Amino acid sequence: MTTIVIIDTLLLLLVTATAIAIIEVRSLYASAMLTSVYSLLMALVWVNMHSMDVAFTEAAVGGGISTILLIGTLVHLPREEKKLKKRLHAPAAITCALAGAALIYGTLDMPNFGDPMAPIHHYRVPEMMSQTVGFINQTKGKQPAPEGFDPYAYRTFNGAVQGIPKDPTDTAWRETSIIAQRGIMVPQVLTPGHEPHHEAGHHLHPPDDFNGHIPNSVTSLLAGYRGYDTMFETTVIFTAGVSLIMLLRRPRREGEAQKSAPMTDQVILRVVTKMSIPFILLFGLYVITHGELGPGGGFQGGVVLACGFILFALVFGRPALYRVLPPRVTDVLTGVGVLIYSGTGAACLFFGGKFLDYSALNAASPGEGEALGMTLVEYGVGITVSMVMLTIFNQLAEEQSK
Amino acid sequence: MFDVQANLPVLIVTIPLIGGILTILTGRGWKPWAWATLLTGTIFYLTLRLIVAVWASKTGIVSYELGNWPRQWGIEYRVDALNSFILCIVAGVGFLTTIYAKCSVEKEVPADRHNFFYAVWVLALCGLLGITITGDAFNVYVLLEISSLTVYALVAMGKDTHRGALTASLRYLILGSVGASFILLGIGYLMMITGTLNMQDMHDRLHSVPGILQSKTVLVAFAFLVVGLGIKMAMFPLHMWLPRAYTYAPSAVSALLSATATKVGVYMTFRFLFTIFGVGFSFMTMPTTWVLALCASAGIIVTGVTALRQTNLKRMLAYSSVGQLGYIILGFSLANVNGVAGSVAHILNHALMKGGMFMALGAVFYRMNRVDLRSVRGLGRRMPFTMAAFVLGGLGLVGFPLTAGFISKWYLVQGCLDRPHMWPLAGVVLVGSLLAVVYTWRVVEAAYFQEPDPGAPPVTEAPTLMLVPMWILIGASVYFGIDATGTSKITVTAAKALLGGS
Amino acid sequence: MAWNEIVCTIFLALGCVVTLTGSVGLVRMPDFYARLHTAGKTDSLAQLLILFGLVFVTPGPVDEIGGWLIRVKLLMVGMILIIAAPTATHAITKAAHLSGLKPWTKTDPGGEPK
Amino acid sequence: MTASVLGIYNYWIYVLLMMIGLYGVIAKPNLIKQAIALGLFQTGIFLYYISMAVIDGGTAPVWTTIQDGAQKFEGPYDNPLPHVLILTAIVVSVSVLAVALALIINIKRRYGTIEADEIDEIDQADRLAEYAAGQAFDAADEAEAEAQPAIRAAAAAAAHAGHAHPGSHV
Repeated sequence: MTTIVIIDTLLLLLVTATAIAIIEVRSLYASAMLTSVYSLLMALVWVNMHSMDVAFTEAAVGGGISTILLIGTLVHLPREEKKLKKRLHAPAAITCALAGAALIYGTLDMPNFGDPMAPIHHYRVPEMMSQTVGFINQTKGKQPAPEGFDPYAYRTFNGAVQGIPKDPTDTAWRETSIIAQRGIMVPQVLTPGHEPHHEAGHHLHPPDDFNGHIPNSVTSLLAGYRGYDTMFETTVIFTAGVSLIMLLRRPRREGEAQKSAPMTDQVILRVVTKMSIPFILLFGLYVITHGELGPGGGFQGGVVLACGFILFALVFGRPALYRVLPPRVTDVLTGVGVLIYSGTGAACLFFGGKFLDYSALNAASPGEGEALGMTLVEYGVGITVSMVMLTIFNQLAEEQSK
Repeated sequence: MFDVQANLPVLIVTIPLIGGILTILTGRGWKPWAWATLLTGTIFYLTLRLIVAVWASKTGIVSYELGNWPRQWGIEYRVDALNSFILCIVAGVGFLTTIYAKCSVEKEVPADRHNFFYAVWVLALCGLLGITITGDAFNVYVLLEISSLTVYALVAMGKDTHRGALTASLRYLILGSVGASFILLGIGYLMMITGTLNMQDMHDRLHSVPGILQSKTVLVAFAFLVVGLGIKMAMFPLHMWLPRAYTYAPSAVSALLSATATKVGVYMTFRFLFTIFGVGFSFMTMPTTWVLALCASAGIIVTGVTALRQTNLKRMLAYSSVGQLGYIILGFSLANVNGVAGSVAHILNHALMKGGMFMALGAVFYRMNRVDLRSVRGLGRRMPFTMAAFVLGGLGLVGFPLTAGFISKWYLVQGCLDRPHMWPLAGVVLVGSLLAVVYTWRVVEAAYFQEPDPGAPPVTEAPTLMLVPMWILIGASVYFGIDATGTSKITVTAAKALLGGS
Repeated sequence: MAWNEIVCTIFLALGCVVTLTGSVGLVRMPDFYARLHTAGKTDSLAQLLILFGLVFVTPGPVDEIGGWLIRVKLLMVGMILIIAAPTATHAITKAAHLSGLKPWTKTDPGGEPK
Repeated sequence: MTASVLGIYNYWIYVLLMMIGLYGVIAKPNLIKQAIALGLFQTGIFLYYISMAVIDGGTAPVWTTIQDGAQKFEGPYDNPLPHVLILTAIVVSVSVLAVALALIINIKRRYGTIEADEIDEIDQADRLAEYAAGQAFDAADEAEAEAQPAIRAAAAAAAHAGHAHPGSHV
């Protein structure tokens, strides 16, 4: 029993209790608030499992935005769900029991929780992580490798450093490597000429690469190896925003004033909001920019930015927000973010690389190109996420003021 | 500039992505439509080039590694005979439906949001094309969500015609999300046990590491993937979302959905069952053939009978779509060359016929404001081209010789007879055709042998902009029925690749 | 145990005790306002104590900018909490008051529907 | 691949969460509840993915900062790949929630209720009205339309109830 498992068990008990309460409680407001609690507990679970980025996203998205959206919707819906005749829905319970039993049956052959020998830890991902790393000092930029460090070596379990065999077909080294032994994701460097598990004709990304620029490997995976997924993830958000505009926006009539009651009598709220909004926005930008170094990135930062604007709209009224950010501007900005992302990808094409091959952006220093591309992409994500979240809130709120 | 030929696969997906976003800026009036037509036309042209490139390549596979990451680590686009064919169908039908959409959308969608509508429309195509082209399991999930979200929104846009569109869309959203989550879960189980996300790599791992294929994890992953995919492709007992969604969506959306969305679902099933798990596991180890063939046969019969009882013609066609999907599922569940080839051919043929028929109904709606059996009375004389297209499409559904439906049904029956003890399924195919005869005849009777309603508005033929794409689709379905050599070559090659190649 | 760890432990323990009293109050108090009263105050204090305790065990040498970066961040989180938590409590209480919730008194125990 | 209960029970909790969500989706007629339950269902899957990434004794996959040019290898690090995938999935789930809420608002406006069973009844009535309209016209045709204005009026009324007027959303 490790600490992680003990804390995990306690947290998951709480989470399960909350989940049952969410389903069973009749008041929809209570249900929405419990959803927020649930998300925050989930964020704790994920911190406990060392998944900082996911925890951050869950706290911002699940605990923050989702709850705001739910409450915003509930304002013009009945407060409680209808009283059900039967407490237990038997067909549903049986279906769930069967599906659950099947899923549990499937877990019986899985590697143990936290088992470093699980295939996922030592098959592809270590290679991914080890492919590229440079010697970078956060403050001073690129540094030469230290004395006696063999960049083409791997570390064995007992800490000894050995060279990778020159014969590409010899993969035995992986058995003794620290990767295979303990599933450790240690950044390593492969020789450009030595490409295990790799067809001929590929050029590897240069060894002087982004893992050094971007210590947060979640970000480097998100924007690098799986950058294409992330582009579409941003598009999903964009689609949601456009769909909401399409479904909820009313045709604007001339001279129709936007009705929204600013909280004029709430002096404390107004003062505190005025004080804190600049900091919230600053924090959002910080999170977007800092995503390469630590937990955070475009999504989390974008959501924080959106929360700043939403707070403004809540306290000072939406007309005030529309004066700062007219709907036309937010509409355009939602698209601009995705365009920055896909435009970066397309720019790589124009510079002679493949789509989203950021290293093509800077011919002199491919690593710098990678870092540049990822930064651009993160900003694109941030813009789209913040503006779409704001648009979604605006659309739901516009409904309510009618 | 860059090399278009080398970057074809990625352009097919990113052009609609970027173009779809720019659609918002195109303003009002005819401009969003023109822009969307231009985009979809470009994509169709590119898919044609891609199909040529695939057939010209030695291996029959065009692979594109996004971001230049080696395919096992990054995301790979992998185009072979099968998915270049499906891409072509999706892009082609998408192009024609976009042309068709102008009149229908002007009538059914408020004018101030046409730019948003076409943006979502093009993004839906982008999602569908992306699913079809990718060789990465998780990428499938992300693009699946794009196509699903856009389709929910498009279906809900029928709300100004009938409020049922809203509930249809929400029901689809909930069922679709559950289905997508099952797919995500299945991918997760597979990733846990194989350690990779690339489909080809997964297949190699499953078949090279001893003990994996027999593990309970893979078994459960398979079951959940089949259920999830079954929801997405509207396999018979999981089809509950489909009839309502098709009935209440705007006419153009119904045409697009019936021709592309479920077809892409079937394609995903091909990829998961044949490419990842392999024929041996999917159809020999697991009782998939029996389960799927049973579902498909039940679907063909039950939906055929249900379609008979519908007065709303769109709903009738929707039920007929579930039945026709039954044929497609029946075909590949046989896991022999004729069956799979029939299945692939029916994907094309059904897309052409059903797309054309939904377009015809859209034209009826455009003129008559409703599409029940009563409203088509006497239309055979008033809207001769529209009704003729509908009837030709109906003949295709029946499987009448000289229509494309005949070809695919021929393959299907052959496939049934090739498998021992499967001949009753050939009977099911024939019974389904008979049912199709009956429900098509009801329309023929109303359109050609009954007098128009006294209260019906005097109408004229539909606008040319609706007739042309409709007739291109129907004409193509007849053409492929008469000259089937080209399609047969493609479908049989694709079937052989699916069955033997991987 | 180094001195900083001892200081940290004391702060953390204090924070936990304060949170616990708040939680007990939340259960024991008779009505909405009193509950929010206990919860709001103790939470703010407890969170501050815990954050302050953590400042002492932050890894990284004292003379380097890296360590101080985290310490300053922790203190800034504390600052935000000082402002945000009471405001939130205030907003909730005011909302309850405006929507007509009467406070509990000994003579009129019907403040909150049980 | 021998698994002990202690080793894999962590996965069971995700199954529990998922099934609580699925139960809510199926059993609750309230649409908001369904949307929330769908979220729970999805978080269950997220939990599974993140559990998959854990390595005994691992830390967050952020490479330790480099000091004085010497790279400090500190590990083991957890597997970052599932984290990346789940970041994507979380964003997808909030998008789905937003679209669902928009639909629910529209449904409330057009149906006046957000309970699935009541909506089904209304839909059923809609369809019956549509069907009756068709039948009534058939009857009217057979018995000569002019002779039976009552049926025609009823059919017209039914058709009117069945079809909301285009563009008449409030």
